[in-house]
This record gives sequence, structure tokens and C-alpha cells, in this order.
Amino acid sequence: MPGLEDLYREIILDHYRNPRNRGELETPPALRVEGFNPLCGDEIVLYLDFDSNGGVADIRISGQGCSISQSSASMMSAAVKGKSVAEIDELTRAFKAMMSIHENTLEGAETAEPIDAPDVKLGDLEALRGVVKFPVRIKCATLAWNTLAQGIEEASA
Amino acid sequence: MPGLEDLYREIILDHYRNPRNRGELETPPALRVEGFNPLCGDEIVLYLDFDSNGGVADIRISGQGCSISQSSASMMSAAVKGKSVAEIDELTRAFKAMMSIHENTLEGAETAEPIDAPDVKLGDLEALRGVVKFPVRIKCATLAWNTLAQGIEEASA
Amino acid sequence: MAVSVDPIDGTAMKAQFPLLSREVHGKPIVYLDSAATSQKPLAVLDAMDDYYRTINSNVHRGVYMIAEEATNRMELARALVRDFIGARSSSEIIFTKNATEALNMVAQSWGRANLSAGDVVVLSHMEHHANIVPWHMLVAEIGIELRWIPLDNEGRLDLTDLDTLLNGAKVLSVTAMSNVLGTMNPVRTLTDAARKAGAISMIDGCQSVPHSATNVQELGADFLAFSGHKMCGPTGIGVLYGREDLLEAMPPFLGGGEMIRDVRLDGFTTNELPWKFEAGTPAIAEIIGLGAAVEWLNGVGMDNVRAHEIALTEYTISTLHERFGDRINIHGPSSPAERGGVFSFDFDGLHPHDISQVLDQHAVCVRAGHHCAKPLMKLLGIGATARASVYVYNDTTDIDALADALDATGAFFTL
Amino acid sequence: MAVSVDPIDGTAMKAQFPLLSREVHGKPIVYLDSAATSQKPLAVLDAMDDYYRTINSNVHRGVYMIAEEATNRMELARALVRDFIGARSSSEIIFTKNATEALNMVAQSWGRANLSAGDVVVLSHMEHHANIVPWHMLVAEIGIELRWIPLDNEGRLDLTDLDTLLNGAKVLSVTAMSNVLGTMNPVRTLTDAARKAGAISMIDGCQSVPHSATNVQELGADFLAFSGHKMCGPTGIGVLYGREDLLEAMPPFLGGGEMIRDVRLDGFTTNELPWKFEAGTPAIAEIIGLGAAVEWLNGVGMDNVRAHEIALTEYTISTLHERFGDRINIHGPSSPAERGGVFSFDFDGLHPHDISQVLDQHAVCVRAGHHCAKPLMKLLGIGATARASVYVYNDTTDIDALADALDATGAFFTL
Ligand SMILES: Cc1ncc(COP(=O)(O)O)c(C=O)c1O
Ligand SMILES: Cc1ncc(COP(=O)(O)O)c(C=O)c1O
Repeated sequence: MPGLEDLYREIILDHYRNPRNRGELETPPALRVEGFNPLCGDEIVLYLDFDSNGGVADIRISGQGCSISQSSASMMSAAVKGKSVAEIDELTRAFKAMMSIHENTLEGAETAEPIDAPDVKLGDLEALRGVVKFPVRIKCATLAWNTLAQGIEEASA
Repeated sequence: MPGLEDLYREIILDHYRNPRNRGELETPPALRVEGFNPLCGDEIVLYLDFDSNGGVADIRISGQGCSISQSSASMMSAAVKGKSVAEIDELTRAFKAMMSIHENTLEGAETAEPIDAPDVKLGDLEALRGVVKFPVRIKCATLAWNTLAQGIEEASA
Repeated sequence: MAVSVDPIDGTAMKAQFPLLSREVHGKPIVYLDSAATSQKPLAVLDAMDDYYRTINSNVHRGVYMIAEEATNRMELARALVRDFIGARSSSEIIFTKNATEALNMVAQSWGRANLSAGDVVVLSHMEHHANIVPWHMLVAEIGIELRWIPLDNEGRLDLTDLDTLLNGAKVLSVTAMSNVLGTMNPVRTLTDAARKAGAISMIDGCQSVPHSATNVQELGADFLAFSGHKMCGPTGIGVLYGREDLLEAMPPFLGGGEMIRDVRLDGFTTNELPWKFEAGTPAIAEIIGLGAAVEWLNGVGMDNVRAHEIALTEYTISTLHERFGDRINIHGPSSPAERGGVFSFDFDGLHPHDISQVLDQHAVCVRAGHHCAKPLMKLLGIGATARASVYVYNDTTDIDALADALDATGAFFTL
Repeated sequence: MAVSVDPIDGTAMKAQFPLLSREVHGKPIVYLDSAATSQKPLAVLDAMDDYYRTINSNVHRGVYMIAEEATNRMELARALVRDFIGARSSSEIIFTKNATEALNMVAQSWGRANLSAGDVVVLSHMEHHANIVPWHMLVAEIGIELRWIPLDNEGRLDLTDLDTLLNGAKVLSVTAMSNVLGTMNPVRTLTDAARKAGAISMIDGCQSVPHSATNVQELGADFLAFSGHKMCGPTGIGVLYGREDLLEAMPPFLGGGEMIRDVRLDGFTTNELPWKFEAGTPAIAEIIGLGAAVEWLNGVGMDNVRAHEIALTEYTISTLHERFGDRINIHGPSSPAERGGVFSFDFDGLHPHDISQVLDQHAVCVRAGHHCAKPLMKLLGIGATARASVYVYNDTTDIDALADALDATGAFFTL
């Protein structure tokens, strides 16, 4: 039975209390993307400034959410700022691989296969590994990432 | 636990094997009315000749059905032929009263109240009293009567 | 505050609900999420089990004994529901899969037949999505107009402009009780105003029917929707009550078996009420289970249920305020007589998800989220609330456990 | 006739079904009405009971432990159903209240969005009302045209003019197996022809999915509908399988909780598949029960189920013909390999109601009526049939009991 300390690591609470890159960017030039967690009503708004190659030059976050979704967004913003599309893509896949062990279980444990994860350092984000033990919260942790992916897609479209 | 002999009285089987007033009447002047038992697919067709006061001067029956619906129709035809609207109405109420003890139970035994039945001789029709012990068959027994009521209504409309 | 007399003994009551004797994380469960779904008494589980073990068979078409018995028990359940809400006839009781289907049935079947572009439907700002989205779908399909009854600052309907809102309206569809605020609305006032304006009225009874005596004649409602699973009944079953003449005139909703009188290659005719609106094999076990739930509630007495909840509401509000003062904000009306036992609250500035997660470690089950009422959330200026809700089997020990666990939650996050 | 090898032991099998050990009128029950609804094994009843006793709570929105567990078990059931029919993704498995709702969902949601006046929908003469009336409703609403695949004299689809019938058609919707005749239709041939003609295909799997291994990829079906209660599962639950791209493009059916991503005063956006089509509180216990039924059937092995039914079909047809000769007429194909275990018959010129009534006195449960297939009845020139149907728990002793009781029935009415 997982305990609270598996979920609420100190570093998560730190990002929650002191979120990085909180705020807005002027649109345009920045792109504004909204994400919803349909289950709980959490909303996240990302502001993204892209560099000439489509990488994320700057990022700001607003919206509301629980400690998991807010800290995940905060960590993500620190991790992707200044990164190229390819680097972000790798990070995203590594993060989702960490999370999706359980996303797959939800879809039927008996068919879950190990996900092949890119060999990337997740840094602070590692602290979110405990979330997989709390399946309902996985959507909280992945909300910012899905919203970022949507933003990158919109920008390149 | 009611047995078969409660349902299939000899007189019922007799009407089933030798149905009275089987056939058709020319339309017009006769009125043709169809009735369905939606549960089993039984169909009855009545041909009704009305006298000048709206009474049933002549009646014929076609269609298909089980022994209960066929014998009930046969007995009914014998009972209503040559009768006035008022007499038929009284017969119908008496017959339904005999049947509806259980129709009401279906609707919730706890509120069933005794039905005030006109004091009419039902004759052969009495043999159908056992049907109330077989609730599903009540609709078989009342099909011809409901179709007759519909015909009389149409004729007077 | 004078504490109300509580007619119900918590311990004896809990013993009838098998789930309430389980433990979670090593502690006895404290179930405070009955507004989402209620627990089920043994009597209900036994009724369904008994159906499956002794008379399981398809209804209405079988001549054999167990099929007759199944049909009888199902139709007896309909009669029990009829009497439970004071309907005139069993023809007015339509079984659906949940309250959501019941609300959609009216919006779609009655709505498509009776509404056209520009017609007005009046809702309120405290509706559940189940009483909003079906109407949104008609906005898109037909071009109807929606109007919204606003709320006052205690989360009650503000009826100041009701007549103006209803002016020219075809439908008023409002909840009898908010699943977020606990507010109990003045249904009769609403249905009278609707009738005066020439509109039909539909009442979402999901939160009221399980918790207080209901009589559709007194409510004056044309339609009433509610779910079995919130009133001690099983999942997979809901009810639409409709006035017989409205149902007679309404086109069918789903087509198939049971709902027909005749089917030919070139068309069909519909069956009598209520079966006209019950296509396919019904939720037989669930209907029988709902009947057992109604019998069980009748045994307790709906007035006792309501008195119990008023007493518990008083206790809850005063306990939480005494223990937490300004750290807690409970939404909705402050007077227990005006509200049901649903307590949405903000606590210590924490996010509801986080509150609920820590409470769970103390075996306290509360809901966190928008409670399917996003427009209300937006109006309140929040994304989500934590919500504790009580039913007949809860007692003051549950509320004490909630308060203790909240204490621990505050401590955990301020470490 | 070479008798097939039967892999299933009747006695051990019956012991798993509580209802089959009861008596009716003092005699052990002989249940021969599984085409209407099947009996339920203990494993299924226990799974539902266990849900209610240990984790009953509303799904998808609760952060607390029992709500997570309920959500997991419900979604696990979806995965079991997905694998049971070979669907590619859980997104393609939509839970409905019965097969009828599944068929209506396609007719109404896909149909309203994609069909207009004059568009052609092809059905067959052996369809159940559930696959006729929804289309009749679109005839009335939109003005589509229905075409009917005829039958040959053994009750098989006559495909001679299939391509002509499908010419310009938008939809082909046909049953995989007749609930009256037992005929198993060549589904792949049908779906291939539909695809070639540019029509989508829907298969009514109510009678096939419970009785033989199903793989939607092999069937080539765009939609497949079936009911839980005919496959050892509970009442109140059905399934719509739909190809993901079709479901993505299809507008929602019912509006309410669960199926939304966002709701505002001025509109809503829909949730991801499959929840987009599951409005309101799901039939949680029933979904879990269906999952248990699928696991149970997997344990038996669907190939064994089919082999058992072929063997029993051979036995039934030869026994009834040997004992009654010309007194009995069994509808449908004569070859057991072409048919399922559904036997509609005429006997001694007696009305099916009367047959079924006397059989009941011998504890033999068979159905009498039009079996929700009135157009087929009209084609056969009869009003009703008596129908005996078998499943995995029936064995030759049940067929012998049927034959004995038929003997007695004949005797009773010729007295
Ligand atoms: C072939 C067929 N289609 C559809 C149905 C309808 O299924 P349900 O009544 O469970 O919705 C049935 C069963 O009654 C059937 O046999
Ligand atoms: C006020 C209200 N209306 C409608 C619903 C929808 O009920 P169901 O999900 O059972 O269809 C609910 C419960 O979720 C509710 O609380």
C-alpha cells in the first residue's frame, strides 16, 4: 500500500509552493494554449515563445491545479526552457514512459508491455515517479505535458 | 400453485377447437378492427355490423392466437351478438372485473382495491376466471374485448 | 443553535451496509461521498442476488413461471417507485439507465418534437452537466436559447427576475437540490411560475429524492428525473417520471423490442406507456434492486431520513467552524433547514485533490473536483472544491473523523 | 450423422449456475431460453457482490482508494471486452445499457450526422426489432430508404442480389445470427460487400458473441453491438464496438457528466473516447459483472462453447425428429454447422403460448411469441413460434426433458 510520502516528495511540495516560470507572456508573439483535466476541472494555460527552429525559447504558466499538476508544470517549464523540439520530444517521451506504466495498466494490465524509454536525465521530474502508484493522479502529472505537446503541434501547423 | 386444469377448462378447449362466429363480414357495411397482443404477436380481426342504435347486430372473427385468446374471442362473440351498447358495456365491465383482480396486482398489489363489478351473468365466460392465476395470459383473454371496445368507439366517433 | 432530534441510531444503521464495515489503510472506512453514489444495504444486494439465483429470465414475453415471477417483481418495483414519489399511475414511471438518460430523454424526445429555433429553455446556474449538456446539444441542433437563473451570495436561486426569464419560455429545467452547494430549491414556486408562463417544468431530483419525501403532485413537476444508485439502489438504473398526457404525446426515444405494438417492413406502432420508452431488455435485476431500496427507505421513513440529515448538517457545520474557524469556508446556505447534507468546502488554501488524497490516508472518502457543475464553479471563481456528503448511515463519529483528518491534512502540507 | 465431440461436462457446468439447481412445480428446472437471456455463473454474481461490499463508489472522479479501485476494475473489464472481440483499443469499447441502445446510438448519432433523404440502409428479413425500429425512426425523421436482404427456403440470407441491394447504400446493418432461425450469417462476405459498395457495416452480435469466438478484425465490421445478459453477464449492460475513426467523427449521443471535457454557459467540448459516449454514472457493477463473465467464458474457451453447442444442436434436431417425425417442424438451416442452438418449432398445430404453458408445468422453460422479429414471422406466414435455445450449461438431459414434455403437451390437447 503506497503511502503519502511516495506521492508528495519534498521536491514536489517545493515546486508547488514556489512554482517556476509562473505568469504570462505577451500574445503574440507568444502562443497561448489551454489544457483541461476533465475529471477534476484543473486548467492550465501555457504561454510559449518559440525560437526560429521551433524550440521553446521561453515559457510561462498560469491556471490552477493541485500540487501534482502544478509542480509537474513547474518542473516541466524548467526542463524545457531553451530546449530544441527534438530534445523536448525526448524528454516528453521519457516522462510519459515513467508515467505510462500505469496508464497502460488502466487499459488492462494483462497486455501492458514495457515502454521503450529514451535514455534521458529527468532530474527533478524523477520525483514524480511515485505518482504511478496513484493512478487517478497520473492525469494531473501529465496535464502540462499534453498541453505543451498541443502547443508545439499548433505552432508547427 | 395453480395447475393446468385451472387454465384450460373443458369449455375453453371446446371454444378453441370449435370457434363460434369465425369468418369475415363485408366491409362496408361492416367495420373491421384489428387488435395486437404486443407481447406475443397474436392478432385478432373483428368484423362488426352495428344496428341503428349502435348495438352489435352481427360479428365475425379472424386472426390467430392461442387457445385462451381464441376461446375468449369466441365466447365474447356469442355473448355480445345482438346486444345493445349498454348491455355490451356492462358485460365488458363484468368481464374485466373478473380479470383485473390480477391486472391491478401487476400494478402493485398493495394498492389493489376490489373492483365494483356489475351484476351480470357471464355464462361460458366464467370459465376464463382461472386465467387470473396466470398473469401473462390475461392479455390473451382481454385482447378480443379491448378490440371490441375500440370498434365500438370508432363506430360512435 | 438548537440541535434537532435525530430519530436514527447510527450504529444499528451502519450494520446494514456491508461496505461500511471494511477498513482502508488499516482504519475503518468513513464514507462521505453519498452525493456521488450511496452505499447499498444488504436488503438491496439480497434482492438482486435472489433474482439472479431463483428467477433470472427475460420479462414480459415469457409464459413460464420464473419469467412471470420476474415480470411481476419488476412491475411491483415500478409500483413501489410510483408510490414513493406520489405518481398517479405506473404508466408515468419510466426506467432509464441513470438520471442522465432521463434528462436526455426529455430534451431529445420532447425537445425535438416541441422546440424550434429561438425557443427558450430556462436553467439555473447551479445545474449539473446532465441538465446542461442535453440542452446545449439542442442549441447546436435546433437553435434554442438558454437562459440562466442566477444565484444569490449564499448560493440560493435568485428569483427576482424569474418571471422575466420565463417570459416566452417553453421549458424550465432546474435541480431540486444542488449537488455542490446543498441548496434546496423552492420547487413549487418554480413549477408554478413555469406553468403560469406556459412552460413545462422538469425537476432534476437526483439529490432530493434520496433524501426527503417526494410527491410529484405537490412539486407540480411535469417531469422528474433521478438515479437509483444515489438512493441505496444499484448502478445502471434511473427513473423518469412524466405526466401521462405529456408522455402519451411524446415520440419514442430508443427503438427496439418491448417498446412496439407492431413492426412491419414499412413502419411500426408504439406500445403503451410506460413500455413505449423502454426499448430492449430492461435492467431487470437493477429495477428489482431499486424496488428493494425504495422498500428499505420506506421502512426507515423518509421523514426520519430528512430529520437525521438536518441534525447531522447542524453538527457538521458547527463542528467544522468551531475546529477550523477561518481556515475553512463551507459553500452554500448557512441554515440547515434550507440545505441538504452536502458540504463543499475550501480549506487552508489547499487544492481539493490534495485534501482528498490525504483524507484517504485516514480512510475518509470525500470527493474533489468540479462535481460536474463547471458553470457553477466558474461563478464561484474556483476550479474545484472538496465535498463531503452524508446519508442515512452517517453519524457524528464520521464528522469527527473528517475533522481529525482535516487537522492532519493541514499539518501535512505546512510541515 | 456423425456426432461431434463435446468438450464440456454438463453436470460440472450446471453446478456453477445457482439458478439451475432450483425446482419449478416440484421438478428440477430445465432452462431452454438462453437466446432471451442466459443464466449467470457464481463467478459473475460474486464479482458484483464483491464490488458492492468492498469498493462501491463512483468512478473516474474520486481520489480516494476505493474509488480508484472501482475505476480500475471497471476499466479492466473494458480491456477484457476489448480482447474478447479483438478490438484494437479500449477506446473502441463503449458501454451501453443493452444492445438495443448500442444499435440506436449508431442509427441516431452516426445516422443523423451522415444520412439524408433518400440515403439507403440495407437490413435483412431476419432482423430483430432492435435493428429495425431505429432505422424506421430515421425513415420518419430523415426520409432514408430501407432495403431488405431476402431469405432462402432454409432461412438463410439469399445473397444473390446483394450487390444490387448495396448499390448506393450508406449502411449495411445485419445480425450475425438469427434469434429465431438460428442461422449464422456469412458476416465477412457481408462486410466486404458493404465496404466495396462504400457503405459502413454494423453487425448485431447479440446471438453470436455469446456463443462463438469473435474477432472484429476478421469480421471486418465497423460497428458491433451485443448485450451482457445473454453472455453470462448481468442485465443493464451492453456494448457498442466502433472503429476508432468512426467514433471520433461521430457526434455524442447523450449529454451529461463523464462525456465532457469542458462545459460553459455557452457550450461544451467532448471528452476522449470511449467516455465521449458514456454520459452519466456508468453501470459500474454491471460492467464489472460483464468483465467477470468474459473471464469466465475465456476460462471455458469459446471454441469449446461452440463445439458443445454444435454437438447439442445435432442431438436436439435428431432427437426431436426421431420422436415426433412430421408432428414437429424446426425452422432454420438443417445443418448444425450453419446454425446456433436456437430451435423455433411448430408442434402438433398447437399455439406456442399453449405449448409453453404446458411445458412450464414440466419445469421446461421455452419462449413463445414473435421473438421481436415480426417481419420475419410475417415472411414465415406465422404469428409466433415456440423457441427452445441452449447454452454452455445445457446438456442432452435437457433436450430429453423437452421431448418428454412435448409428448405430454400433445397428449394434453388431444384428450
Ligand atoms: C438478434 C438480437 N438483436 C438484438 C437484441 C436486443 O438485445 P437487448 O434486448 O439486450 O437490447 C436481441 C435480444 O433480445 C437479439 O436476439
Ligand atoms: C444534481 C445531479 N443531477 C444529475 C446527476 C447525474 O446522475 P447520474 O450520473 O446518475 O446520471 C447527478 C449525479 O451525478 C446530480 O447530482
